[in-house]
Amino acid sequence: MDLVYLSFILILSIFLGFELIQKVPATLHTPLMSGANAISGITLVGALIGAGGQGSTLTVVLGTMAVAFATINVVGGYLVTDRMLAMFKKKTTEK
Amino acid sequence: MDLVYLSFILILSIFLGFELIQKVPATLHTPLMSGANAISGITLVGALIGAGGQGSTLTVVLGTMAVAFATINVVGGYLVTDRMLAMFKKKTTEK
Amino acid sequence: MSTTMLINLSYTVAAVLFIFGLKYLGSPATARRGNAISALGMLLAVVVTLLDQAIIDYRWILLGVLIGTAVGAFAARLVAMTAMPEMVALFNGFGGIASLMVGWVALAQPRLSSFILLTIFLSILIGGVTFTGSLVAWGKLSEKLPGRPILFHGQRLVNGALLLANFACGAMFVLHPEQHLWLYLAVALSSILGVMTVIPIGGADMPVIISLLNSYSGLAACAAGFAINNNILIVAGSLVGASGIILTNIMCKAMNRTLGNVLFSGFGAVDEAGGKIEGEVTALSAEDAYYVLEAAQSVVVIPGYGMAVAQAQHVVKELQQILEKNGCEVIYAIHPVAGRMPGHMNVLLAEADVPYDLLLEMDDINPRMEAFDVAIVIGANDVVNPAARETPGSPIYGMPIINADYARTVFVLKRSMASGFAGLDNPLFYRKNARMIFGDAKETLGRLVREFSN
Amino acid sequence: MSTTMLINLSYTVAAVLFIFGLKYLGSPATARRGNAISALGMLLAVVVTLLDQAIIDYRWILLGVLIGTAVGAFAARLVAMTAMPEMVALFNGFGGIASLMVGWVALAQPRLSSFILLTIFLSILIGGVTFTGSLVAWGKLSEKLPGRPILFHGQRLVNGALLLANFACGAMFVLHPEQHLWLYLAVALSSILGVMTVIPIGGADMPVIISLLNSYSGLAACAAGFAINNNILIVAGSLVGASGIILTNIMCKAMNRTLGNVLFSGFGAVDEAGGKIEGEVTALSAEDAYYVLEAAQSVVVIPGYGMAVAQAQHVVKELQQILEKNGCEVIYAIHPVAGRMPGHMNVLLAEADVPYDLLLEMDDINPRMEAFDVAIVIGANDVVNPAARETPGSPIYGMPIINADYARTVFVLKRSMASGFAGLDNPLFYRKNARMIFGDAKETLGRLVREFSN
Ligand SMILES: NC(=O)c1ccc[n+]([C@@H]2O[C@H](COP(=O)([O-])OP(=O)(O)OC[C@H]3O[C@@H](n4cnc5c(N)ncnc54)[C@H](OP(=O)(O)O)[C@@H]3O)[C@@H](O)[C@H]2O)c1
Ligand SMILES: NC(=O)c1ccc[n+]([C@@H]2O[C@H](COP(=O)([O-])OP(=O)(O)OC[C@H]3O[C@@H](n4cnc5c(N)ncnc54)[C@H](OP(=O)(O)O)[C@@H]3O)[C@@H](O)[C@H]2O)c1
Repeated sequence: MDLVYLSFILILSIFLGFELIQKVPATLHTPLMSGANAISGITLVGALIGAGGQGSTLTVVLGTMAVAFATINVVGGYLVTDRMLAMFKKKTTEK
Repeated sequence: MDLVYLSFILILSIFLGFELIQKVPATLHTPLMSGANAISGITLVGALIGAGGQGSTLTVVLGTMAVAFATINVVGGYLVTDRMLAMFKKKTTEK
Repeated sequence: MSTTMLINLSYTVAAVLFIFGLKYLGSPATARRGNAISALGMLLAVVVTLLDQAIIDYRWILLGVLIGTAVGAFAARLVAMTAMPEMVALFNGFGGIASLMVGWVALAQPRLSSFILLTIFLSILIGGVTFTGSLVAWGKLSEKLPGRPILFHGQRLVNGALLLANFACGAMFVLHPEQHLWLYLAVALSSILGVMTVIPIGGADMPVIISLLNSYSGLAACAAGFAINNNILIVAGSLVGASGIILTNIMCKAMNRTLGNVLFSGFGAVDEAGGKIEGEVTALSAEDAYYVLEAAQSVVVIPGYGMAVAQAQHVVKELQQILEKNGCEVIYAIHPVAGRMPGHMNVLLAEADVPYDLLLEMDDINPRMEAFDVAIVIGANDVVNPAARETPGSPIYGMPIINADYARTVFVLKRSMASGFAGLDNPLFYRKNARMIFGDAKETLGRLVREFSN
Repeated sequence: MSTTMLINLSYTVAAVLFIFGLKYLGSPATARRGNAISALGMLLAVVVTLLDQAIIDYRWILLGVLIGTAVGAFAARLVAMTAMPEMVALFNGFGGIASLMVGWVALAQPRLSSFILLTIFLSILIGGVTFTGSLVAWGKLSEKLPGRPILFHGQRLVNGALLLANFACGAMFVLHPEQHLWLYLAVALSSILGVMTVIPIGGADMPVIISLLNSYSGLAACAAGFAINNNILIVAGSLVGASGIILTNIMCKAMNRTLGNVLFSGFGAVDEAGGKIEGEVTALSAEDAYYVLEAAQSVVVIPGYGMAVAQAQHVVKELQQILEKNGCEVIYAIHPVAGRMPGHMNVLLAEADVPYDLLLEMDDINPRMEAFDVAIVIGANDVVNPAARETPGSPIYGMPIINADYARTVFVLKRSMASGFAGLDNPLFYRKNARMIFGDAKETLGRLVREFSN
């Protein structure tokens, strides 16, 4: 049954992803790319269990490396996106 | 765990529903209303198990009634929507 | 692959079909296919469910399906396009009672956790309210019940108490599922609640209620889905729930009211509609109107509820064709809540074979309104009321309207000076460029058409 | 409530935060908040995961997180806005290898069904391809590797064989999980596959590849989610997968090429670009251009890749302000694939504090182009090439462009008559109303600004 639920979740998320992303205007495509990239670092959640579990040395080493790599992706991705978006400004006081 | 999966599915579907429906133009709101209404007859799927199961007489009677009611909703809903939509025509040969 | 697996994977496919169905419903060119795809999803879901090992006897199912199909197909074939709202209400109610019964049947399951009991109660509650509420809405719309709001002293108090009683009953039901009293009480209380919430609402507000009840029936299916642990009920139910809420919201916004106001206020027709209107009303005969139309280069038709009442859509289309032959450009301007259902005008005009690309939405037409020689307002009133734009005190102030008054000449086809749905005077009728052509819209239009053929 | 329950319900909340984050990313006014909401979702997901009872030792986690945070924060702080594509590529690769490792670690789980083994293999395959592919893309973009397509005889054959080998290895891996050989082989083969698929692609096509690889990294996370039975990985991974595919598609459409063409053709710079172009090229000095601009009432600026190369965005903004002070209306026309990333120009101009409501999209500006006195094309070439509109034989025929040639006068700021990304001659330069102002865009603009201040 798990498989059934997971495939439901998969399919719904894919459709939802398409609907959401299609609405993003061209202006924001670069930040979208880097923001989505940051989200793909979610694999960090999976890595945590490997790095902190009571597995073999290999498991822990792999897990720790995975944590490090995924964290770079997450932290770097969100920060760089934020830096980009901070620059987007609307015309306000100027006129 | 079932509950967890089901709430994931619930939440994703609700969001997906909002995204999908928001795109439907005003022109189609009446057919949308009756088409969505037909979909709500999905409860028929639940009713089948009651009507065909080895439950008490009460269960079977309730189930059968539920099947009948839900089928009206489904069949009537889809047919009436189709009838409406069949009328929507684009300007083609006229010009 | 086990049967359960097969069933559930087919449910996934059915969910995808529903999603694509709704996607295709988003454009008139594909909407019909969308509906068929959604129906296919339903068929798939139903057929694979029959493979379920819990189903051992198909006779009762067959009986139910046969009755349901016969009634549903018959009703769908016979209903007049103008009776669409009450038909939807009735179907919707049937969906609600089916969910109630599915919840009830789910009580026979072996292991019942509190959570499952809660969802069973919810499907009974929401299903019951949907059922009786929809029946009342149907009665009001088809004039089997009085359309006016039924109000009495202390009504809110009674309804509040009723809601509380429902919740209390729910709590007892979850705690003592073995005592059938609570089950019966839940069914009774939810049915009463449905009636009580809808009777204080005026007939004209019914579309909002139907849309809301439509959303409820989706939620009832969702709750039943949790109760019997069925994904497809949850997915399809949520899609319907979302759809109903969005449509309700659109209608409320277009009427410039809140949902709370619709539900609880019995729509007080506002008499203090700020200030007397200046100007004079000029009436015109159909014959004189003919000369104006004959010379017009461009005409915009603005239909409203009166067109539906008069069943004038076919003759509107005739007039359009005659004008076009005469070298005049004709388009239609459709307000999102003209009529009594969202998209009401579109369905009627589609019935009369008016191509949908001639139908423009409010935002597309308003900037071009000055360019039209004649605006023909056919049984519309509130949706062209300039008070919404100009009179801050008016109850509809702020509601977006079609600016018919900006056209060079405005013909208003209605039977009298009576007000429309919102019960408000319309300053448009008093404008210098406005001409009232009194009479039933169908007749007036018929006369115009005859003038052209002479 | 058990810990697993708590964790999973928090995952639901995290999913909602991701969804809202992406929703808010849809408008410049809310995009930054959207990113923060999405980050919050990530934080929540990570923090609650730490409560998992399977985690008994936090030291290694801490180490990994510290290293990752330091490197990530450092890199994000230091990267130049123009180096954004390669930075995204690198981060993306890291996400890929992390998914590969998560898949690998998942092998240590007690019960491994064939399905789980399959998903483990998929996370290794997709993760590995993402990792090495992204590294190559990064190398090409940062010019650490040669940017030109690396092609050799029988390349497709080799790649086809490699793909087959991967699948065969996957089959063996699922059938014999106890033999570590297949695991190692899977890691090796997927890494090689990533390299081999990206090297034949030219440096300029890298943005498409990066977007595609971004989609892959989402799918890798998804596969890992199936492997360790984790919802949030599946939800977030699919969202990313969808995003990458949509962006890839947008880029391909705007370049008028298919994804297959991008992946497999090493972009043959088309020499047979139908017919010689008629007309003469008129050069202009910055000084003479000044007089024209001085008199202009309305100017549209069309930036392209050359503006990014010249880092001219700040001086563009200066010129804009001077022109505005001079009583001239200035707006920007942004082509969706101007530059080398979708939305590249928007980011650069945002960096120079140009308000985003001055930036118009192609479809909004084209109908108004005739009304502009001067169009200043700054280092753009393909996106204003009228051959796309007029020359059916041209490889970019049919690609939507900004109709700069319809403005009264067109200034083209570039260094030479060299072609742009697509390697095509541009008839615009030979038009009667076009004036070439040769030189580095930043310098030319600087000179114009100085002329004004004198
Ligand atoms: N569409 C929706 O979803 C929806 C939902 C709920 C509420 N509403 C509300 O409904 C209203 C719709 O506005 P509307 O302008 O379409 O309609 P309206 O304001 O209700 O006005 C309709 C007009 O049609 C005239 N009429 C009735 N029968 C006629 C006939 N046989 N021949 C000619 N004229 C006839 C009536 O005047 P006479 O009696 O003088 O002929 C009346 O003034 C709005 O207030 C809206 O908020 C709409
Ligand atoms: N944005 C994306 O997502 C994306 C992705 C993939 C591919 N592409 C492709 O990239 C192209 C983008 O078109 P585009 O018009 O922006 O650029 P382009 O066609 O590549 O042309 C850029 C022009 O800028 C000039 N230039 C370079 N450095 C300069 C400097 N320092 N000062 C002044 N001019 C300079 C170059 O001419 P000189 O050498 O004579 O100066 C060149 O002709 C399209 O073909 C598109 O399909 C875009």
